[in-house]
Amino acid sequence: MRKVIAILLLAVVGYYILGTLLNLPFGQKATGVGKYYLDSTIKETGTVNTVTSIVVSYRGFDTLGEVTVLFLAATGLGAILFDKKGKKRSLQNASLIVKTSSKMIYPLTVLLGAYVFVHGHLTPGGGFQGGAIIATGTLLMFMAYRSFETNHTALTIIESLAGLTFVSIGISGLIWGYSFLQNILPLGTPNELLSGGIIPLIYIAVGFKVGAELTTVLDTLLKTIKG
Amino acid sequence: MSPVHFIAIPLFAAFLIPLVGKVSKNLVKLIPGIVFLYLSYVAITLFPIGIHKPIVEIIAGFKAPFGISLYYGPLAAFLTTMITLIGFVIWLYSYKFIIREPIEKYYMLFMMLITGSTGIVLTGDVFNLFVFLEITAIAAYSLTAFLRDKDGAEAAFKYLLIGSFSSTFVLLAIVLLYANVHTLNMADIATKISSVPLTTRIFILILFLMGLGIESEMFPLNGWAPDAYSQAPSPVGAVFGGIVVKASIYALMRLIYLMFEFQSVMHFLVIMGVITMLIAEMSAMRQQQIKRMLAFSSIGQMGLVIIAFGVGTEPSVRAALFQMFNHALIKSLLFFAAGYLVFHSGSKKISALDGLGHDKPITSFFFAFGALAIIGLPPFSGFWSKLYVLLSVANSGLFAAVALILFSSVVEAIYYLRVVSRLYFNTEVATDVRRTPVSGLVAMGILTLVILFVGFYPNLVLHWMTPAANELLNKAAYIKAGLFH
Amino acid sequence: MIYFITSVVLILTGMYAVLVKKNLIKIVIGLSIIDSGVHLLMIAIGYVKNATAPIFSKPGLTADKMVDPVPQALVLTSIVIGLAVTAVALSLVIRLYDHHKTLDINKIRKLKW
Amino acid sequence: MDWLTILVPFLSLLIIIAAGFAVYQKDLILAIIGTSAISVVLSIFFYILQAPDVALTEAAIGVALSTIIFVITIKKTKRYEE
Repeated sequence: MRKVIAILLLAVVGYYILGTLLNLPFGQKATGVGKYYLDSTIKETGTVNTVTSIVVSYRGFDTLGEVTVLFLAATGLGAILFDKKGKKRSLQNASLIVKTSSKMIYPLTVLLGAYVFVHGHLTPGGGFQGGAIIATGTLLMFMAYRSFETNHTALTIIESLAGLTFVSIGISGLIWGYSFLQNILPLGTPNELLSGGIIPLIYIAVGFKVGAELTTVLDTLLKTIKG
Repeated sequence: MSPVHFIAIPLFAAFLIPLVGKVSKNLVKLIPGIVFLYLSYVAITLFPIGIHKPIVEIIAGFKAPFGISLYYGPLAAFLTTMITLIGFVIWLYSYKFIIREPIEKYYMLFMMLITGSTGIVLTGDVFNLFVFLEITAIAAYSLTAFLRDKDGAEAAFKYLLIGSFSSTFVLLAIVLLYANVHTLNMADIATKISSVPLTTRIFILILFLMGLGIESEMFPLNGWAPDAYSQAPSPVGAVFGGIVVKASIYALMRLIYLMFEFQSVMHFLVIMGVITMLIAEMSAMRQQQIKRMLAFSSIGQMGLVIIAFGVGTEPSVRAALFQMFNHALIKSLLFFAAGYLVFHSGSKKISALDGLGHDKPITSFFFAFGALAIIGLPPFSGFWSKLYVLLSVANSGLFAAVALILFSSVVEAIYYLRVVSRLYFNTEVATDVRRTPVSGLVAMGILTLVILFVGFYPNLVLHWMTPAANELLNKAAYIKAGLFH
Repeated sequence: MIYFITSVVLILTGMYAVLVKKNLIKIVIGLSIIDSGVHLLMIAIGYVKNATAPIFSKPGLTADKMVDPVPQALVLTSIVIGLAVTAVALSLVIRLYDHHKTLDINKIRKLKW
Repeated sequence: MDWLTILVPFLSLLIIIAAGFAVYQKDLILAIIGTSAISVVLSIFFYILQAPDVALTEAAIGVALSTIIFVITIKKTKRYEE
């Protein structure tokens, strides 16, 4: 009964979504704001990756919100799963091969993550992707070594400082007499590492923050006692 | 001074709290207070400016519609001031009420919830609105489960499920809007929306109605509310009723008035409002738990607000805003008082409140005061807003709605007075040696004074609400200010 | 066009899972499938035929021949939000399991609807 | 791009099958592998649709992290849906 109702409901929803979509032209040229961004990204932000320039510069406020959402998830998870007792992860020790290879891969993963977020304005990728890669590397270590511990104080401090840096970069724009999150640095030559004004700075802060947050999330989840 | 402080400063505080938490837990508790004092300074400075001429704050230096801009007009001025005031009172109340670990996480979530809801009110960009809605929602889910008990987790999961559906609908609506008009700035969308085919427009409107209707407790999408309100810690119940719901109904009304001003939508809103109100008030009547009763009463009041918005004339919108303001204040007071009444009686049941009025006279007085105010007895502020809503609805000739509002007011009066009479006229049962902390009493006292003040000088507040109502109704002025500043 | 249909099918499958399935984790899986569908839809809306990615990585690329970057930026934000919601949802699932020792929605008293 | 005309419908079919599998599979770990497969195919789609940034994000977050979080949760709770 429940299934039938659900299917009927979904059929109606699907019909209308599809009907609306079929009215849309597919594969047409970018118009509106999209076209504007493509035309002026290099001139206005000095960034060759248009997606990055939108994410960090034109719609930088969204990214601040996005960072907040992740921070919120880490905080909420900590609040919901808060438990004074559970301190150890309940994973078995891995085999020697896994251990050794994890040890070798881990620094490389961190390096890759750092590369991705430092080059966010030049190549695909950026703070979120880089941070996620770093967290994945840390997870590998969690799985390989039962005793591998992250330094919680350090993680908290990284998380906080990176967040504060982001907001402070924003406020510094205000202090300089421009607007919130406005670029106050020279744009540099496009396609070079030191270009794009505050974009690399923001992405580095985001990278650190996301890496630390996701690691905290994984650590909190792993340390919860089995129910 | 710029309106971006309303968003940036609480966020800054949220990022700062874990650092401070490493040093001292007591310092953590003070930070939100400092933030709210600063925000009220910002609000006082900006309010007189924003009420006359909207301030459009450009983020990152890119003009609308290319960058994200904040729109601080009379309506936003009014709502941010309200959020600041209520946030401050909630902090004061939480100061001694929240004693469960992890305290700093509570305040971080609370600060981000404030960030999210002021963001919803201020932003002039639909996708940014979505981001802030999500911030508010995730903070709300986590706060609902903050006590980590059985019912809290259940309520939070239910809320999360419904909330996720709501955000999917909002996101779909935004995507379809973008696909049709290729812009995300609200003022810009409003200028281009007429080129969109009518069926698409209606579908987008339905998606928005479903998405934001969930958050603003519209029937039949409000199943999350009673559970979330009653299982969350009491100050969080006040946050929901006073801040979150108000911000999301603002978002819904802003979008409807800006983009979809069809006559049929307005009728639909009135009908939905009436149904919401009637069902909620009838359910409130049957509740055994005091906080569930307050939650249903809150839904009922939102129904009243939706009716007034749906009528869509200048006096009715003004009355709706006035009702929102009063409801935020009074419902917070009721949740505060109920929090301590539950704490003292040791049970969530209404029947456990017998005779508490003699044992805990001050808290009970505040509850009774709030109850009388929300029913709408003459000297209190609730009376004026209900009167204005009734007058404006009657002026539009919707006499059936007037009758139903009056009927539900009677229902409301019955169940509130039932609780009050239990407090005072039942024989004394048990006494609780624990005392209500001073900070809690001060918080309730401040709210009481404001309610009394508004009750005696309603015109003072209404005077400020006229430009706010006009802003919502005058689409052309919004577009002009939002796009060509 | 096929992208639109695929994404709608994904969204509907996810919604079906959320509405019908009784297992808490299955419901969260449904939520994440809905998200995937919406993301595919967004990217498909921004697609331009025979265009390149919106990165001026080498000379000779022109803005005319690029896909719309805005939906991509929005999806980036949306993916992260989806992850956050999933994480919070799963932590709630763990809490619920902790209290009830079951993932069946029917056995958890108030969650029925 | 001729091979795309064959590849895209094939991938679409794959993603829908994966979604159905994720919904119907009683063993939750296998269901998670289904969602993971959705993310992989989605990532390829994003690449085909000229969105490398999004493809990278989906690969890092959808394929890796999201899956891991699900798996940890299943480990902490129960593996089979009854």
